[in-house]
Amino acid sequence: MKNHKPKNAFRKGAITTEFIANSIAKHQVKTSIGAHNIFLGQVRADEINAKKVAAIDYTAHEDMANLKFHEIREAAFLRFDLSCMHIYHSIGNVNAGEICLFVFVSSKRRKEVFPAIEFIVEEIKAKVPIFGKEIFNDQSHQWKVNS
Amino acid sequence: MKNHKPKNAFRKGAITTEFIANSIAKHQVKTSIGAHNIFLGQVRADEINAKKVAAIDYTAHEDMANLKFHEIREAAFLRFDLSCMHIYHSIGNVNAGEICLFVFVSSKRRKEVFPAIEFIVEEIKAKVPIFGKEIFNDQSHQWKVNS
Amino acid sequence: MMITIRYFGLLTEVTGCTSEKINFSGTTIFDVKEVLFQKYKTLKNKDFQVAQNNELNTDKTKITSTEIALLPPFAGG
Amino acid sequence: MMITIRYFGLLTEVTGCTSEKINFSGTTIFDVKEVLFQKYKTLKNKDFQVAQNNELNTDKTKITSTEIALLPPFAGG
Repeated sequence: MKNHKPKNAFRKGAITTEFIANSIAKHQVKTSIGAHNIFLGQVRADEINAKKVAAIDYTAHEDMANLKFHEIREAAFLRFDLSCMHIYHSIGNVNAGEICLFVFVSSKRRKEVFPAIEFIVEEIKAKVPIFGKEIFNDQSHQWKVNS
Repeated sequence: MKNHKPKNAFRKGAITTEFIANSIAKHQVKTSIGAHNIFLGQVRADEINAKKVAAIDYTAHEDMANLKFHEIREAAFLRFDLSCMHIYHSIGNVNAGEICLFVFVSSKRRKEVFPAIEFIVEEIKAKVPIFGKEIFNDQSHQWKVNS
Repeated sequence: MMITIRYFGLLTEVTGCTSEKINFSGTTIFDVKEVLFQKYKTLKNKDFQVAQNNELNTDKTKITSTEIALLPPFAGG
Repeated sequence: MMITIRYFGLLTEVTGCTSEKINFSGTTIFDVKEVLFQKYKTLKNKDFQVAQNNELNTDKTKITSTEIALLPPFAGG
């Protein structure tokens, strides 16, 4: 179902596997859907100068971020023949191994979902004002920059 | 974790959202993973000559299919820098709205997972001997052909 | 020699069985198909591939297995 | 006029705050940046973009909002 109302994409803390399972289950009544594609961003325990990332503390310019999420959603619906699209991003603390980004697209046909998911993820990385403080296991930190 | 032993990719009946959630959860201890991509095939209630598809009954040349799944997995590990890869396909009855294919790839970096998931799904469609009997709501049927 | 022919998908409706043993004296996949086309007149109109040892074969492929599979178009996913 | 400047991410460590009001008499984003560079000497070495009304601006953009946001490199996902 297309949803063109701006909404709040932020979820406090990690995105749980139960939340993801629930989102998938909700789409099983939509029997015109033939293909789903899901992207999950997971916090890596990167080692930087012998210190390990234990968590990322996410902050954002939330109003601007939600507007950008909305614009990305609209652009994706224009470019691709999608039945549904959902974007969720964590705000606050997410531990290494936990999920911080959940992008979910659905379409009648599989050919649409592959370019759509990549487009959305790349747009999020480039255009949404979200900031990540990488907290090391010794409680020191550095600021994450997307590559 | 690379797993180069052939295994049985078939699951009796629909793939449940609980099974998917569990698979994701198992990867949260692997803290070198930064990106997951999941493809789900869902049975569509297509209308054909005024009759609606109620379910697909999947059969397969199972030995050959598992060998082909194994070859696809090996080829994907060679082509893309993946941490993990899992493929599950239903055998037997799957109702409209239920999930019949679950492909799950994980990597340190997102750039690897997008082409990998598309490659694997297209290879499955083209090379794995699986057959689908589309059962209509009046119990008549026709044989599905991939497009 | 006796070889087992396995049928899948819609081909099971053409032959009325999922497998059968036939007495076979040829050497290639082409020869097997000729035998089966004799037995099942409508099989010739069906789109299918032939596999042995879990690999697809061409008409010229030599028979090396005692089990041959007839595979209609794939429909996975 | 009084405008509110919001800081995000590592910029909050440069300024020691997440937002502040400043008395501002210029007209463009460039003018705002000049004021802030005067106040925070190390800000000039930082990589950031400026937004107002939830859109990114260039140095030449006229100030039309009473709230300006300084955004360091994005790290979503």
